[in-house]
Amino acid sequence: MLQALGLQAGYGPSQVLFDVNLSIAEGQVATLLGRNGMGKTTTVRAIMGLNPARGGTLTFRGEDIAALPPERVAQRGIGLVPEGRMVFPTLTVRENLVATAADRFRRASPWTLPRIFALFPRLGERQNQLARTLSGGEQQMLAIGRALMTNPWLLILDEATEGLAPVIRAEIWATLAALKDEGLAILVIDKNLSALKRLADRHHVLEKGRTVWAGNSLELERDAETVRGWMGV
Amino acid sequence: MREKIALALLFAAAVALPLIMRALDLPGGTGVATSILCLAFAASSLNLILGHGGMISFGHAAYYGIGAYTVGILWEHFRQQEPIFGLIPGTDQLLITLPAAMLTAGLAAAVIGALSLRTSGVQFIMITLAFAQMLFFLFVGLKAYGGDDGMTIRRRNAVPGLDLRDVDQLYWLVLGLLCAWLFLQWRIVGSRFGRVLEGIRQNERRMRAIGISPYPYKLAAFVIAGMGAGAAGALMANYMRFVSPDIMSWQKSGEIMVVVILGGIGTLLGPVLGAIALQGLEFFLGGITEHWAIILGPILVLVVLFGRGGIMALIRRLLGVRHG
Amino acid sequence: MALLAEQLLNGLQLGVMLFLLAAGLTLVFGIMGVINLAHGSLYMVGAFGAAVTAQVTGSWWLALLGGLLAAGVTGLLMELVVLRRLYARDHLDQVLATFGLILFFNQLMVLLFGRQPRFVALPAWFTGSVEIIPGVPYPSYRLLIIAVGLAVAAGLYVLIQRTRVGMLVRAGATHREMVRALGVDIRLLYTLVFGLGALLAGLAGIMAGPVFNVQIGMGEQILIQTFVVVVIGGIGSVRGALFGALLVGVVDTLLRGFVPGLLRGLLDASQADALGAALSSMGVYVLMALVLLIKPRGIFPAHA
Amino acid sequence: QGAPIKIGMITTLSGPGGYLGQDIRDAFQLAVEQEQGKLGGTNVQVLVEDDGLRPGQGKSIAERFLRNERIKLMTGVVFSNVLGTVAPDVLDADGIYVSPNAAPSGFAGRECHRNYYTMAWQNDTLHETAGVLANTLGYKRMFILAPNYQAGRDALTGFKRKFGGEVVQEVYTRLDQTDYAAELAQIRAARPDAVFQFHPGGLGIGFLRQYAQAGLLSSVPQCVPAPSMDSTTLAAVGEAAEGLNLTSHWNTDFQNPASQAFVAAFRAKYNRTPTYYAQQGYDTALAIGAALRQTRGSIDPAAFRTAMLKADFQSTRGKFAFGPNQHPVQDWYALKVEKVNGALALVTKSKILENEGDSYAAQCRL
Amino acid sequence: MVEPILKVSGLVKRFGGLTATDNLSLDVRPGEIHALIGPNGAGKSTLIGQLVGEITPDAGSVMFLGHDVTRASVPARVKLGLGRSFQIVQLLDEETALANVALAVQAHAGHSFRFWRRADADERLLAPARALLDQVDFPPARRAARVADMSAGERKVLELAMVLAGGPRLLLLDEPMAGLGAGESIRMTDTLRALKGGPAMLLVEHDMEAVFALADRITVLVYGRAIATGTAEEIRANPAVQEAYLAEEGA
Ligand SMILES: Nc1ncnc2c1ncn2[C@@H]1O[C@H](COP(=O)(O)OP(=O)(O)OP(=O)(O)O)[C@@H](O)[C@H]1O
Ligand SMILES: Nc1ncnc2c1ncn2[C@@H]1O[C@H](COP(=O)(O)OP(=O)(O)OP(=O)(O)O)[C@@H](O)[C@H]1O
Ligand SMILES: [Mg+2]
Ligand SMILES: [Mg+2]
Repeated sequence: MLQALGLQAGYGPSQVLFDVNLSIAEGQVATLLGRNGMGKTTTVRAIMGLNPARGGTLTFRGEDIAALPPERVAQRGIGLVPEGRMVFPTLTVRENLVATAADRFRRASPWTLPRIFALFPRLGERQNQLARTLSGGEQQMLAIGRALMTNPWLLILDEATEGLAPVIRAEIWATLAALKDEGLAILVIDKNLSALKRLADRHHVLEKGRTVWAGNSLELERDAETVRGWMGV
Repeated sequence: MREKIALALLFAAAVALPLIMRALDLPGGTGVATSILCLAFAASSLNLILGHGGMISFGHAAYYGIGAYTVGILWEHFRQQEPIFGLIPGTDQLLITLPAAMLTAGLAAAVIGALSLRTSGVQFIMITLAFAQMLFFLFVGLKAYGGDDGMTIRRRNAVPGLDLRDVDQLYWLVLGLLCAWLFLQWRIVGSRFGRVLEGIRQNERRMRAIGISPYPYKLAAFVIAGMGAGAAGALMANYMRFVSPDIMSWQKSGEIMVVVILGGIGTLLGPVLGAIALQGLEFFLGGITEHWAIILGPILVLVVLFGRGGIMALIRRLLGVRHG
Repeated sequence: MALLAEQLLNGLQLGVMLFLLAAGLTLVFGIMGVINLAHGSLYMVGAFGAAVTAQVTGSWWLALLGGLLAAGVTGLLMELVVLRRLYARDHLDQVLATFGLILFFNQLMVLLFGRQPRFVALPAWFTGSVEIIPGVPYPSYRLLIIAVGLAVAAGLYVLIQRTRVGMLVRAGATHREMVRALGVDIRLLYTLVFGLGALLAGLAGIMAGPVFNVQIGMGEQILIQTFVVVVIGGIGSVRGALFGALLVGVVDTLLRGFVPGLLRGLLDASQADALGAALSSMGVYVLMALVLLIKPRGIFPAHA
Repeated sequence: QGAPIKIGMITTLSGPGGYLGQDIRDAFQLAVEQEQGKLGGTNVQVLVEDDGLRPGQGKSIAERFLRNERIKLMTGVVFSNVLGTVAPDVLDADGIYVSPNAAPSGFAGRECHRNYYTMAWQNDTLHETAGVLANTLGYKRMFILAPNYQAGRDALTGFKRKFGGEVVQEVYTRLDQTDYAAELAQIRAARPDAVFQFHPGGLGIGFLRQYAQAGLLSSVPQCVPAPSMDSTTLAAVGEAAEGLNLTSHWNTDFQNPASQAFVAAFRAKYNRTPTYYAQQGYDTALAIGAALRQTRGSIDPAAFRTAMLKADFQSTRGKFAFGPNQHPVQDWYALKVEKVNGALALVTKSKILENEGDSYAAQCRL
Repeated sequence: MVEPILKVSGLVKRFGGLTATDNLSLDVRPGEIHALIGPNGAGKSTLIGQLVGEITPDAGSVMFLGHDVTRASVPARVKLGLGRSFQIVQLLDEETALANVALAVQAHAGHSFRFWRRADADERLLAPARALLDQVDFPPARRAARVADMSAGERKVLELAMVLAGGPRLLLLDEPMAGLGAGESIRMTDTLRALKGGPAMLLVEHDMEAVFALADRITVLVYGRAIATGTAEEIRANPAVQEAYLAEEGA
C-alpha cells in the first residue's frame, strides 16, 4: 500500500533522511522504531509531503506521491496523528473534529462524532471546550479522533500514546487492533515495544536516517539483542 | 577578522564623508548624511527593545519627538528669556539640552512603558501607538510651541569648542555620538542585562521559571531605548532647526520601524544600514522620477521576500558565500 | 434632548461605517493573523474603481460592481504575489512588505488616475432623507450604510463562527501545516478568504466614496482607526469588531459634539476650544489605552 | 547665453494634498514652455522635487538644492509647515524664495525678509475677506468651523476680525476627521444665518458632500474662503456645492487677456480646469520672469529685489502690486457656485475689496 | 516526623462548571520523590500550575518552606527554591545549551541589572553551567549546539540542568519522560535517581515503570481529588487505582 525506497529528506540545508525503506501492505500494521532524533518524524513528514522527498521513491496505493503537496497526500487517504498533537487551540473540541472531517471513499461505517465520543467519552464531555484548555492527554485523544474523522486508508500515529494514562493506552491498542481487523493500514511510532510486537506485522528500525533493519515480529524476537542496541535500551 | 576590517573601513569612510562630499562637489550630501545618522540613531534605540527584547513598540517616534521638542522649547524660552513655568530657564547649550532631552524622553518612556508593558503582542503594539498619538495631538494642540505648524529654532545649540553652524562639524558630532551610543548598546546587549532581555524575547515563560520577572527588565530597556530616541531627536532638531508634531506622527514611528526591519532586526549595524538604504533610495530614486515610490515599494517587498533578515543578513550571506 | 438623540444616532452610524471599514481587517488581521498595512490600499482601490466606473458608465450599480471587481482582483494578486509567502513569517516582515505595498499602490493610482480627488454620486434612490427624529431629516444613504454594515456583520459572524470555512481559517492561523496534512488546501482557502477581505475593504471604499472623499492616500487615513476598532473589540472576534466600532463611533461623536460646549462653561472660550479639540482628537486613543489596560485582550477576546 | 538659471521647486506631489503641488508645478512649467524654456528671456531649468508634506523631507531637498546644485532661487512650497523648514535655510544662504501659496503670518510680519516674496496672499487675508463677504451678504449670525491646527485657528481668528455680526458657535474639527455628522447636527441645532468653514482640499470635499446630504444646503448657506472651494473640489463635490458663496483673488472667468490666455492654455495642455493654485504658480513664473528680464538674467539678491518689487508683468488677476512686506496688494472678489450651461462653475459676482494688503504689513520693517 | 517542605491544604480550582482541583490536600517531605498519577484530565497539570504560580487557586493554601505562597508570583517562588520542568519543554531556542544554563545560573546569582561587563565569557557563569551539564550527563560535544537543532531527549535533559541551576529545594516535574524514547527514558530515570537526596520532587508521569522505579510515595488523583496516597506497593495493590488508572499494562 505504502512503499518508500531510498527515501531522502531534510530541513533546509541539513539532510536528515539518507536511505529510508519502508513498506506497508493493505490492512497491515507497521512500525518505525529508533532512538530519539533518528528521523522517524521526518520520515512521516516526508510521506505527508510536509518535507518533500529529495530523493528515492514514494508510492501510495500504486501512485507516486513523492511530489504531491500535503493536502493531496492526505486526500488520497492518509490520516496523520502528528507528534506533539497539534490540535487547533482556538477551536472547540467539536470544531477540531468537524473542521477537516471527510468521507472521501464512502466507507460502509465511516467515523462520526458519536463514534469518536464513544471511543473517548472524555471528548464527549468536553465538546464545547477550547482545545487549548484541554489536558495533555485529552489533546492527544483529540488528535487521534481528528485523524480518524478523515476516514483514511492508512493511519499514521507518531507517538500517539504519549501522555496517555495506562488505561487509555490499553484502550488505544485495542482500538487499533479492531481497526486493523476492519482493514485499515496503520503506521505506528511508539516507544511501547511490547504492545507493538503484539499488534504489528512488520517493523522498521531507523538509525541516523537509514533503515538498518526490517522484518516481522518473529524476526524481531529473534534479533532482539541487535534491535535493542539500536533502540538504546 | 574580515568583519573587523570591514567595520574599520566603514568607520573611516564615515569620518571622511564631508571631505569626500566636498571633493565630489556635493557639499549638500553632508547635511543629508547628518539626517540619516539621526534616523539611524533613533532606529538603533528602537532596535534595543524590538530586536533584543521582542517589544514591538509602534510609538517610538514619540520619544524621538520629545527629544526634539525639548531642544525647541528650551531654545524658545532662551530666546524669550522667560523660564518655563517661571522655574526652568531656557538654554541653547547642547551640553544641557541633550541630557535634558534624554531625561524627558526617558521619563515619558518610563510612564508609558510602565502602563504599556502590562499588555503584550499586538495589544502592546497598539497601546504604544495610542500613547504616541496622544502626545502627537497634545503637541498639535500646544499653541505656545507652534501647534501643528511647529516651531523654528533659528540657531543651532552651542557646544564649547565647536561651531555647529558648520554642517561638517555638526555631522562629526552626530557621528561621534551615534558611535558612542552603538558602543554602549553593544555592551548592554552583551551584558547580563542584555542576556536577560534576549531570554525574555525568546521565551518569557522560561525566564519566569528560572526566577526572573520580565517586567522590570523590559521597563528598563524601554526607558533606555526612549532615552536613545530622545538624544536622536535632540540632534535632529539641531540639524533641522525646526520641530513639528510631524516628527512624532505614527508614520514616523512606522518609518523608524521599517528602517530597523530593513536593516536587520537585532543586529548592531542593521538600523544604520537600514537608514542609509531607505533614505538613500528615496533620495536617489526621487532624483530620477517623481514616481519614485512605485519603485521603492516593490524593492522593500523584494527585500522581505528574498532577503530574510534584512540587509545585514544579505551582507552576511554574501560574505559567507565568499568564505565557503 | 433631540440633539442628544441625533448625536447618538450619528455615533451609531459612524460606528457602523467604522465596522464596515474594519470588517475586512477583522478577517485578514483578526482571524488569519496577517498584519496587512496595505488593507487601506484595497479600500482606496475599491473607491477609485467605483468612482471611475461611475464616471464612465454613470450607473451606481455598475460602479458597485466595478469597485468590488477592482478591489477583489487587486487583493487576489496581492495575496498570490506577496502575502502568501509571508503567513509563516514574523509579523515584522509583514509590516515591512505591506508598507512597501502602500507606497506602490498610492503611486500606481497617481499614475493611473492622477492626483485629483474623485467624485461618486449617490445612488439615485438614496439621495433623499428620512425623518427618524422629528424635525431632523436624516440622509437615507446613511441608513443604507447602516443596513449594509449590519448585513456584513451578520454574514461575517455566520461565516466565521458557524461554517467549516470559518473553522478552517481559524485553524490555519495557528497550525497551517496541520490543516494541509489533514487534506485541506489551505493555500487556496486563504487566497479566497483574503480575497473576501479585499472585497469587504473595497465595499467599504465604495460605500464611503459618496460621503467621505475619494483620493490618493485615503486608505492611510482610516487605517489606524480600523486597527484601533479591531483591537478594542478583541482581535479575531466579529462581535468584538462591531461592538468596538460602535463604541468608538459613539464616543468620538459625543466627544466632538459636547465636550467643547461643556468646557466653555468652565474655561474661557479659546482655551476651551483648544482643549476640547485636543481631547476629542485623543479620545479614541485614550479609549483604546483604557480598554487595553483594563482588559488587555480587548472587550470580546475571540478565545476567552 | 551661458548656462541656464536653475530654479528649485519644492512642492507637495504625494498624498491627499498632492494635486495642489501638481497644479502649481504644471502651471509654472506651462509659463516656462510658453517662452520656449525661458523666463524673461533667460534660459531656466526647473528642478522639481516632492516634499511629501513632510517638513524634514523639504529641508533635505532644500539643503541639496542649495549646496549641491547651487540653486539660489526657489519656489513651490504648498503648506506652511514645510515652508517653516525650507524658507529659513534658503534665506540664511542668501537665496531668494518666492512663495506661490503658503504665507504664514511670521514671514508677513516680524520675520519678513528682503529675499522672501509671496505671490498669493497672506493666509489671514483669505478669511478676513470671507468676513467682509458675510457682512456684505447681510448675515448676522454665523456658525464657524475649521480644523484644529494653526492654519485653522488662524482662519477663525481672521474671519472674526472683519465679520461684524454675532458668531453663534465656533467649532474645531480634526485634521484626520472623515465624518462630520456631529458638527452638522450642531449647526442644525444652532440655526445660524450662514456657515463659514475652512476645510482645504480633500477635507472640504467630505464636509460639503455631507453638508448637502444632511439637507442643510437649502436652509443654511455657506460663505467660505477660496481654499474651501477650488475648481478641483468643485468637480469632486458636484451638485452639493451649488449656491455656495466664496471669496477669491482670482477666478477662471476673469475677463483680462492674461487670465483668459492662461486658462485656455492650461486647459489645452493638461485637459483640466486650473485651480487658483495653478494660477498662483503661473503668476509666480511671470513675476520671476519679469524680474529676470530687468536684471538680464542676474539673480543677485539686491538687483533682483529692485526688479521684483516693480511687479512689471501682466498678472492673471489684472492688478497686482507688492506691499511693504513683499506680500501682494490686490483686489478681492465675491464668487458664487452656479450652473452655467448646465455645468457647475465658480462665477465671479462682484468686487468686495480693493487694493487690500494684509494686517501684518505694519509689523514688518524692511 | 519531619516538617514537609510543601504543604497543600484544601486547594480548589474551578473552570466554569468543572472542578479541576477539588479540595485537595497533599504534602511533600524533604528529599522524597513524590509521584502524582491519575487519569488524563484528573487535574495534575492544573495542580502543578497552582504550585508554580501560573494558575491562581479559588480556595485553599500552598505553604512552601514555611512561607504562604498561595498568591506569590512565579519568580518569587523560584527564588524561594522551587524548580519546575514543563510538559512541553521551554527553552531559549536560539541559544546554545551552555548559554541556556548560564542564563539560569545568572538568574540565581542575584539581580541582572548589570549593563556593562560581557556575560558570554564570564567564567563565574560558565563554570557552574558546565558543572550542571556534567551533573545531568549532557554530552560535551553538543554543548555548543543551538537548542533549535536538538533532539527531544537532549532538550529534556537540558531543561533539567536549567532547573537545577536555581539550586531548588523542590522540583516539580510534569511528565519528564514525555517525548523520550525507551532508552532515553531509562537514562532520564537514572539521572533523576542520581539526584535523590538533593531536592525533593513532585513527579507527574504516566510512565509507570519510571514511577514505580523512582517514587517513595505516590498520590493518585481522580477528578481533582486524591483518592489514595501510599508507597509503590500499596498503590499497585489498590483495586480502586487499578480500575481507575492502571489497567494491565499492554493488555
Ligand atoms: N525543524 C527542524 N529543523 C532542522 N532540523 C530538524 C528539525 N526537526 C528535526 N530536526 C533534526 O532532524 C533529526 C531527526 O529528527 P526527527 O524529529 O525526525 O527524529 P525522531 O526520530 O522523530 O525523534 P523523536 O523520537 O525525538 O521524535 C534530528 O537530528 C533533529 O535534530
Ligand atoms: N482553562 C481551562 N478551562 C476549562 N477547562 C480546563 C482549563 N484548563 C484545564 N481544564 C480542564 O481541567 C481538567 C484538568 O486538566 P489538567 O491539565 O490538570 O489534567 P492532567 O491531570 O494534567 O491531565 P493529563 O494527564 O492528560 O495531562 C481537564 O479536564 C481540562 O480539560
Ligand atoms: Mg519524532
Ligand atoms: Mg497534564
